[in-house]
Amino acid sequence: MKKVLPVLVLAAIGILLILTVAEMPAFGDSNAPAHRGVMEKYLRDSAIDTGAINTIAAIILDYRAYDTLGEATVLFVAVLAVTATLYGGEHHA
Amino acid sequence: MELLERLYTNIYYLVAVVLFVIGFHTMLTHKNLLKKLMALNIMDTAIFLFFVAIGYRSGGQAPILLPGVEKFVNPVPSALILTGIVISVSFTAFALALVVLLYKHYGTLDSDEIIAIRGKKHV
Amino acid sequence: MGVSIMHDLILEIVNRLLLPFIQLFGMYILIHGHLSPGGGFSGGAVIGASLILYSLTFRFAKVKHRMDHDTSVFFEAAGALIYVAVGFVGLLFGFNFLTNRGVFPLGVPGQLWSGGMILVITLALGAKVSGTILSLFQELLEGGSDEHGTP
Amino acid sequence: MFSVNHAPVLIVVMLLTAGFIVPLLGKKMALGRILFLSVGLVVVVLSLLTTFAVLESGTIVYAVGGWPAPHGIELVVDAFAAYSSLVISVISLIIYWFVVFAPREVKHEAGYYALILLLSAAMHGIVMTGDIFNLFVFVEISSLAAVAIIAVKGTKESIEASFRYLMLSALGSGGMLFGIALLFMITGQLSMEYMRVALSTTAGQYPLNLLTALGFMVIGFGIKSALFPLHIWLPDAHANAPTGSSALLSGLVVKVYIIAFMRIAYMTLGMDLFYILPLRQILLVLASLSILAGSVFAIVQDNIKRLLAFSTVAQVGYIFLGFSLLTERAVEGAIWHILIHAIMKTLLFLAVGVVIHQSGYKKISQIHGLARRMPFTFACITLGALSMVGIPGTAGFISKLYLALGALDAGQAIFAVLILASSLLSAIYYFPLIITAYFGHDALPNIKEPSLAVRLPLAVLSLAILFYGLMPSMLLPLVRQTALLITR
Repeated sequence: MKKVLPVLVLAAIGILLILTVAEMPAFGDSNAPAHRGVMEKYLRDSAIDTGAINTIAAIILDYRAYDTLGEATVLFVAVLAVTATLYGGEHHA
Repeated sequence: MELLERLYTNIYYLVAVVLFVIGFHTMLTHKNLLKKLMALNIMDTAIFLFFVAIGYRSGGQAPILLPGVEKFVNPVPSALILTGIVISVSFTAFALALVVLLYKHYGTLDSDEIIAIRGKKHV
Repeated sequence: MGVSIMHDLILEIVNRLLLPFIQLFGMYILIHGHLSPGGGFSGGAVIGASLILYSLTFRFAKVKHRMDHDTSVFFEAAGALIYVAVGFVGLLFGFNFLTNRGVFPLGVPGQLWSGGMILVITLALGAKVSGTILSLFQELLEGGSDEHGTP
Repeated sequence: MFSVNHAPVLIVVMLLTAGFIVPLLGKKMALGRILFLSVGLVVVVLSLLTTFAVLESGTIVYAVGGWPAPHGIELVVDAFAAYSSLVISVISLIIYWFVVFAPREVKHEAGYYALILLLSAAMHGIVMTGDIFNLFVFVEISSLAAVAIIAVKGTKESIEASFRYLMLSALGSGGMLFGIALLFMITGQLSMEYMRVALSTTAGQYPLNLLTALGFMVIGFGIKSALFPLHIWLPDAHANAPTGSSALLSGLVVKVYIIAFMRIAYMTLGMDLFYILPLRQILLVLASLSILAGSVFAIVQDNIKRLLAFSTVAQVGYIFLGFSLLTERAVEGAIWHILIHAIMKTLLFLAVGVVIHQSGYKKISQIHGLARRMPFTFACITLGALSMVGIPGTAGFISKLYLALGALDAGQAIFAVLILASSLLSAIYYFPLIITAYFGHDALPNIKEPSLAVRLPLAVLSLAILFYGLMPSMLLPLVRQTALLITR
């Protein structure tokens, strides 16, 4: 039982995912739904809007700078967590 | 046959999915906590690969707006995955710290042995 | 940690030669983040890696060279606080939080001095990320031993 | 210059800033404590301002960085967000107070405060954002910080529990990110509102894609909010955390993920899609199983904190049940339950933590006659337990009544029966705790009540239970508006 269950779960997930992959928009298709949304403005206006010609930098540090603040916070939390658990526990008190 | 053709067109997505399942399999079947952690990283990488692959447009170039380049790939997934990678790194770092402490306390990294030492049944 | 590693002449000499270039490259990635692939996180990671290399080679020889704990927390927090402060500048000028256009001079796209707050944030993130990587590495390396006292 | 529109972003940013500053203070911890409490207070004021503004003039939409929705990140503070933010800020202020004045359980004090502040910031960020990827980022902050505030206790058990929590949580995050990737693939949008618009045209084209995305999302949020088969991490994690962390995790963090899930549901999917997909039936089944399993497992527990943790699993089931029944009164019941369970569970965890600290007893079988030594604390525990059972006159009665009426509205009386049955079950597991404490006679004489400063938060929470039990009308307009958002 302990051996069979993971295999069954994995098989179910695998089959579902493969069927999903078959249904997805074709890889590299320039008109796929993913490229019909927000992308166009970023590529067209980012240099004028933000002054950066690297569109990715413009997105992460200007259009979506709030996300990157969160990202910096995650790093901060990680360091705090590591410090507090490694040096703050009762195990060497 | 048509299914296989479609899968072949989306081979990059397929590879990402297979990688994901491999990671999940390792996660479920291995007892060593470090291996579980690696499995987690494999799964994360699979998702990143998948997400970045979404952004590809055939013939597109890196989205740096230099003169003379007409077609770019979609910059959004790359930007998001940059965030995702940092998050994954943070998780891994903290998990490694916990692994170090677990080894200190229990003297083993085998999840079964840890549960046996702790001697509590799980409901 | 009772481990002691011998002085390795080759490692030390090669490191001395390589480190300046690695750090220079890291700085380049950092400062050109808005012009070419790169930015705060990748540049910070390269600089952080160079610091790790340094501490791996020289750590056991000169323990005092490790970054002391308060310093790394300071770098961390300073990077994040600069980020928040940049956000508040927008608020002070009557715009929304983290506004770039209209608050900071954007410069001519494609030149080094362009991008307004993007450049500032990139530098702050670079300092933060390199500090983070180094301090994570050192903390995991020492694994909670009491070597340098409790913070 | 200051407009109330800035209040939502200020809530998050002030908590973040305080979280960055506190570890810098180093030895000057008195300053750190003052900062910790005062930021909590300021955030309560700001969220009150936000709430009044939302009640008066409707949803506040705030474009961070000045970039409106599809391209930038927008905070969409509707009634639900304002309500959640108010609940989070008030309850967490009470917990801050407790953490500062209760005996210290954590050695790295500054780090602990900073982690709690960052966790609160993330919770506010989650409930207010209108952007799905931004939501993911804040969920990650809160997951990491939630694990960290368990692990800081440093005992063997807490490290083990937090490692398991971290792995499962990371798995859930992976699921969420995969879901977001699939949604982005078929919409090309990240803003939740725009995603819904895009989905209305592309959903029919890629049904399996959407279904897989939702499946992964449900698994991700299910793990994080301890929905039945995915709850395995919760009892150990919540039972082995420091007292303040247990209260914060059980009272707020678990619920924040449910709120996030519901916001994704009504903002991204639109409730029509919610009806078409089998999602609703699945959630109903899982929620019912959560209620039953949580209650049944709680009965066999002897460790008090584990008992409370299992009861949280059952209560999460109530909230999911209310949301997936989708009648107006059921949804109102679920929204009430978010607040009321936060009050009750925070009270119980804090009071039990006080008992454990003062007496050293962790098990029900050990606390014979303890109520005579600690009458005040046990009065609070009794009130909390009565409210958990749902005795009329306590707050717990209100939310259960709404849920049961909602189930009848939906024409599914079986769920009303389920709620009644689980109330009986919770009587079975809460009453031994009270009865053992009041009867029996071998309590040690040197056990004392805690200091006044520690008793204050318990008193405030107890009063809140009575207050909402007798006069549930204060937050009613907000709850109504929220329910309309979801059921429209």
